[in-house]
Amino acid sequence: MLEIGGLDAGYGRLTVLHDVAFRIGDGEIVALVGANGAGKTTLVRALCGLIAPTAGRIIKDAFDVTRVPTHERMRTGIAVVLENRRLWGELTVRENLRLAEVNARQGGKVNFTLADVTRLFPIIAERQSSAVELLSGGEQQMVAIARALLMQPDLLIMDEPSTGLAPKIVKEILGVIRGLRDRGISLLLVEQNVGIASEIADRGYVMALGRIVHEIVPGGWQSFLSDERMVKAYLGD
Amino acid sequence: MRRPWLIVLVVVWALLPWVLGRHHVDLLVFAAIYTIAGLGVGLLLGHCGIVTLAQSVFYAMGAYASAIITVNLKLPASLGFVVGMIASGVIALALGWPVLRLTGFFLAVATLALAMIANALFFEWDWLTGGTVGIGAIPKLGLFGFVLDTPLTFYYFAWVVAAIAMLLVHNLVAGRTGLAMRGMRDSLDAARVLAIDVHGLRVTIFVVCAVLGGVSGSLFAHYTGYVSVASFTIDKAILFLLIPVLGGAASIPGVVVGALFITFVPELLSKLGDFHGIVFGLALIVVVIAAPHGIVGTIRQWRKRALDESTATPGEANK
Amino acid sequence: MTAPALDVRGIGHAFGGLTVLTNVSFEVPAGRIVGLIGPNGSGKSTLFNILNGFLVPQSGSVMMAGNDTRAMSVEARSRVGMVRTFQTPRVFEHLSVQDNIMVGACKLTRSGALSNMLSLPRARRDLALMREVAEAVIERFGLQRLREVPAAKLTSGQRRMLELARAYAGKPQLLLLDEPSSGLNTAEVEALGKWLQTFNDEGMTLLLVSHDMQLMNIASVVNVLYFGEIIASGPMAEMQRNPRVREVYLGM
Amino acid sequence: MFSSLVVQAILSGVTNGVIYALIGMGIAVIYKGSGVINAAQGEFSLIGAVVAVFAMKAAGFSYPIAFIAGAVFGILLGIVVDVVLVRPMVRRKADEDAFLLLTIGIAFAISAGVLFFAGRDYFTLPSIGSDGVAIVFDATIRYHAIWVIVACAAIVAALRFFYRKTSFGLAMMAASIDADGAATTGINVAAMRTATYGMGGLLGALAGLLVAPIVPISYYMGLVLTLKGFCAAMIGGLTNPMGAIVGGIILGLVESLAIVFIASAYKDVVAFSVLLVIMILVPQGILGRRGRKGG
Amino acid sequence: MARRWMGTPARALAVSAVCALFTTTLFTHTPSHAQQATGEPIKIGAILAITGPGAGLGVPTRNGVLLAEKAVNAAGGVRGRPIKVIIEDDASNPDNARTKANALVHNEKVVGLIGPSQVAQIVAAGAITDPLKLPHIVPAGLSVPVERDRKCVYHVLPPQDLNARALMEYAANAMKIKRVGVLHDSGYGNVVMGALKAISSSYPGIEFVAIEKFEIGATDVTTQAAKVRASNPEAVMVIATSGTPFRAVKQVRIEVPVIAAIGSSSYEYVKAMGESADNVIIPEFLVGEDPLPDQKAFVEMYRKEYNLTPKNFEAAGWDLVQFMVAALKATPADAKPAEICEWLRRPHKGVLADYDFRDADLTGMKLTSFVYSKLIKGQYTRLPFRVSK
Repeated sequence: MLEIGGLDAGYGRLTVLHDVAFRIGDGEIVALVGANGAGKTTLVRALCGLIAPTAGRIIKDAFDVTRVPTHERMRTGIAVVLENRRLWGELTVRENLRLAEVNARQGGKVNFTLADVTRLFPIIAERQSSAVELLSGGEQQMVAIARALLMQPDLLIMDEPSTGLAPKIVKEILGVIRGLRDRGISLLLVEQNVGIASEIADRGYVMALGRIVHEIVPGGWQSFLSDERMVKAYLGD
Repeated sequence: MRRPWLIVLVVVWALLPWVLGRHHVDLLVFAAIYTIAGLGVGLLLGHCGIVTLAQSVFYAMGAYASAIITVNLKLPASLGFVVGMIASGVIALALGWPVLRLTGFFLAVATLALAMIANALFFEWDWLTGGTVGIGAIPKLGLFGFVLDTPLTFYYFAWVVAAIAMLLVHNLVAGRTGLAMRGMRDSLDAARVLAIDVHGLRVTIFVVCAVLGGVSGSLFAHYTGYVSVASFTIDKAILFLLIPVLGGAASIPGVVVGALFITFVPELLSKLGDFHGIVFGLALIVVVIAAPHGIVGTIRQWRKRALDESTATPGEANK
Repeated sequence: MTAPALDVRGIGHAFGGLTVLTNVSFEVPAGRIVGLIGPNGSGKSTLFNILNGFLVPQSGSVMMAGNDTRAMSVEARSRVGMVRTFQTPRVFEHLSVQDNIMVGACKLTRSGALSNMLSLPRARRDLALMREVAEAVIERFGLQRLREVPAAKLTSGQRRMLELARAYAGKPQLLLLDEPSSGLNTAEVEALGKWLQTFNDEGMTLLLVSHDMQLMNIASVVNVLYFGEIIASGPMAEMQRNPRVREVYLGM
Repeated sequence: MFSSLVVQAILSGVTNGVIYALIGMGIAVIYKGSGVINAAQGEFSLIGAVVAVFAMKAAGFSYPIAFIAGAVFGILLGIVVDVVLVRPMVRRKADEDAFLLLTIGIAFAISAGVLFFAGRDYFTLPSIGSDGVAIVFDATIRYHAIWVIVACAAIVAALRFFYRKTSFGLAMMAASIDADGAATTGINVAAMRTATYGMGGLLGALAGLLVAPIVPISYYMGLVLTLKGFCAAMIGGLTNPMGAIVGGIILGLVESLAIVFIASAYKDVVAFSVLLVIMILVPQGILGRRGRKGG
Repeated sequence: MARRWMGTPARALAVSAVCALFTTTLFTHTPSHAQQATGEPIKIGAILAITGPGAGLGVPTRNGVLLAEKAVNAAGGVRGRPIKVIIEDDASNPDNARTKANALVHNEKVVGLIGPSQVAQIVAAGAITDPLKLPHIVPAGLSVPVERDRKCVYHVLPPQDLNARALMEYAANAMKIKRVGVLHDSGYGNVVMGALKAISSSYPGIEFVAIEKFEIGATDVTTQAAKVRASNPEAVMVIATSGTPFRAVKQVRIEVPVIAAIGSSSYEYVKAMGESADNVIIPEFLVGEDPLPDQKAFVEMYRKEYNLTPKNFEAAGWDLVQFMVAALKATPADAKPAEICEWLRRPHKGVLADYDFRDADLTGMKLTSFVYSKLIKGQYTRLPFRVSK
């Protein structure tokens, strides 16, 4: 699905990511965990093409997208829910979603309709003509996920979907995310909160200071969480 | 290291009017007058990040103060300078206090609105300003019994005044206030957190800029001997802004270069007739796009880059 | 009994319809290190902006050493000793490290624009004092090698250090630190903790917002902010055992 | 007699206000779409009018075709300004002031270009409808001015429809509200900014085309138009192109009522003072929206 | 030095070619080669507002100047040497006028100066020429007291009080009315208005029932015009250098006669007035469509050169050069500037009017020189009325 190798990226002269490499298989849910400032968001931005990597390659389905501009890269089947959601607050829910519909990938194997996303998040139907900025954080997160799904991705990247949300909402959202696998969507979940990540991810990578420092194999979450030394390196406890 | 340069510069400056024709001396006098007004605009733009289009107002106030004091009231010229400076400063304080709460575009447009209002009033209050007819027969400046009645003598006087203004601005920039200004320009919030009274500082510099404009206007009035609204239009405000932009806002030599540019280049281009406006507009565009730090700033950058590349350790040189 | 360096009483704030803080109250006793933790988006930044005066709270009050700060501007608060740092360090990009620190020392001097222009003895004295202070700070923070480097060229860790050094140059009584350890590596965080400890030993009061549990250990009291409310407060060790904190913040 | 004077002031104020509004809308559209105050908006109008005049006089086209030619030229001008001049500035992350200076340079160059290529004449276009005036309570308004008001209302409606109902317009809005969000939703953000400038150019040219029958256009008039347009946009709220209508009409009325009740020579003083007061007291304008900060 | 990018005939051709673009018929001119002057040219400086807001005055003047230069050279120049008018543009800016005057006087060493076109610019340039007693003639009227102190700056258009009187003469003696409304701009209009007020005691029968001012560059003055209309005047005087007030007068249906000052007499403004130009009465000097006998030759020559009808400023440009040349011819080749200047201080017969430069107002024009015209369908028609002494 996605294969990243030797990726260096940053802002201006400041290199944040150093030689990052990992892969996501078809139908996998992979978590990327790390402390604040570890470079997770920078990695997400590089994957989307919002910043240009200075070295390395990003391969999507055997197709090199390293230099493909963001708006076109999204049509190769990648979709993303960025940190802080990045919705258009002045526009209505319906308008936010409509823009995804008209710019969506054509001819991919995934096919989400408006009815589908409304079934996942009934709130969308209820609030469809109110401006997004009037919605609560949790509702906005749902609209953001719906918008990403309407791009018809087979790989969904989510940057800190639990940020600032009440646990109840987080659970609800996680439930939906888990179900996406059945629709043929692979998932890269970027999380600061290992607990959440461990709940739904098959595998994981731990990031620190811009490097992948540890890989968590399938079924390895428990042993990672119980390894005092590991958690200490991460939580600093 | 700087001294030999300075001596060469002073010698060249002293000899220049003897070599050049009268016309060019005349332009150099204007360059001096514009340098003084431009220094103020440069202070605001280069060190505070404020675009002002109101300098023509204070330039006009200096000029009118000198004209009214010497012609209508028959008082000594030195009083005209003082009144011009005080009037400019006081008005700048009164207007700057509310207006300088704005930032960016909005501040620039607000200063433009001030300039438009002032221009309308200069026309309207013709009992004071003479309106279109203006005020003529402004006496030549006398200095210790020596009358500055030729471009040559005025050249020396105006540039000495300009040099004093440059020295004062240099001191200001090099001192505590300068540091605070540049800090404020780079990050308003951080400056506030460090107890820099951002608004007070902006108003202060606005006043300094206005006083420089006033001095410049007084010099202009005495040099040309005649003032009218035609000299204080919005074009003048734009011209004063272009001086630091073209030369390099944050550098004092940059302002001088800008003033020389603005007096000599249109003069050279005027041979092109109506075409010169196009060339001038394009020149401005090119400077803004390609040399964002002005002529002097860009040259400095090149020099610095060259220096960096020759001295820096590998890995630090490339930007 | 002296008044606390900072006494936060019932702060509430909303942006448009979105409530960010509801009835937040806590104290920062003089001479102590107090921590503030909470998940992203829990309102820490808003609270910080209210404390130092960037935002006016819609309800509640902030008392600083017993004085109401309602009428005090950011600058005024800084003048009486409250300095903060920013989540992303705000250094003066075009100024050298030394000049940055000198700007921090501006508040120790008074000379105005006029005396600067005329280069009066007073202005020269002020500049010399600022330079002296900056020199001492540079030495103390080990920034000698970077003295002439423009801040724009610093790494994020160096920027953090510079911001801290700059704040320190103004000899603040109360320092608010917003995520001072983010972007630092483990060794640097350790060093930072030691710095802060020494500052505290010298009598400086600190309010520390951080995700870094290691750094949080220097705080005598930690307040946990969750959805605009303080849900727990006490020593860090206690907080780590607190089930509610474990659930909402540590995610276990 | 006096009441008819007030009616005349109102009619004149509305006519002028609509003209200011047209320019202001262009300024607001570009500001909203790219965060740049376009000091050359009045020059866009100048170009639109002059191209139409020359299409009629020199090339012999009919009025409607000349009108369309002027409008198309406006779009092209806007696009060229973005692609050639704005893009390199965006790439080097120039600050607000640099953009303002850039557009001042553009204004200079266009004005001088019109002078050089078209001369210093006053250019007029035929009126829509007849050349006559309608009489309202003994006051007058030109039939063309009524058409301008109608056209302005139509443009507002069209803009509203375009920005809220068409995918393209929505995408332009989206790109300006949140560029990253737009890019990750498959929207080409740079192209949207170019389209925004094209739209600004179109609105500018339309303003020129509609104004030229009322006010003869000459090469130096761009600055005046820009200033008044900016005031209109600013009063109405820069981030809301529709606000420019309200702002423009308020400005026009303030001006003409100042003539009746204060003194005609103080018209500009009053108008710009109102602008200053609004900028200081209501920085987001009357119909503007306050950006949410912090959080 | 190839500083002039075009020779004079070529330049005239270029001008006519540009004009032809607007008048659609292309006119080709073949210069005559008879007794062309040769040798080192005698340089005369000219500063005119070729660009900027004053260009409406400067450009027609330039055409007259160029025509005169050509005619003088075709007729053998001055003592067999051609004259060369070095035209500089002050961009309607007094600071530029000053530096250009310095350049012409001190670098080019011109023998005399023509222009600039506007008040502030004239005063600024006069400050250079007057101390040197350099002959200096300007295509404008005296309007600033300081000009009176300058002894070598002559004017070929009426001083503002004469313009004001010409307006009042028509109202008082041709129309015999009492109530006059005025619509004027804050620049030129304000100056003439000041003169109108100053001389109004000479016309006790006339009352200004409304005086409305508008700023230069205003695009709409209908409200001011409505205020004038509301005062029920019997005639309206419009004093401005733009077409805008005339359009406003038409729009608010002021049906009483409009009398305009000479400043708005150029075809450029008439074009900007559009249909509202109809029936406007202007006290002026040259009605190209129906010239006085003494003006016929000039009008024909001008038409032949440019295929356009000349107005006052074209004729003023012509007269300026002719007077300067007459002075050069009448004084010895090595005459000092002051001598030439002194020679000029005498009566002159010009195309525009008769002058007497000995007069205190430095023009010596009389009210009797004015002709009155009326615009009918964009054409000037000479009215029978003239002021009789």
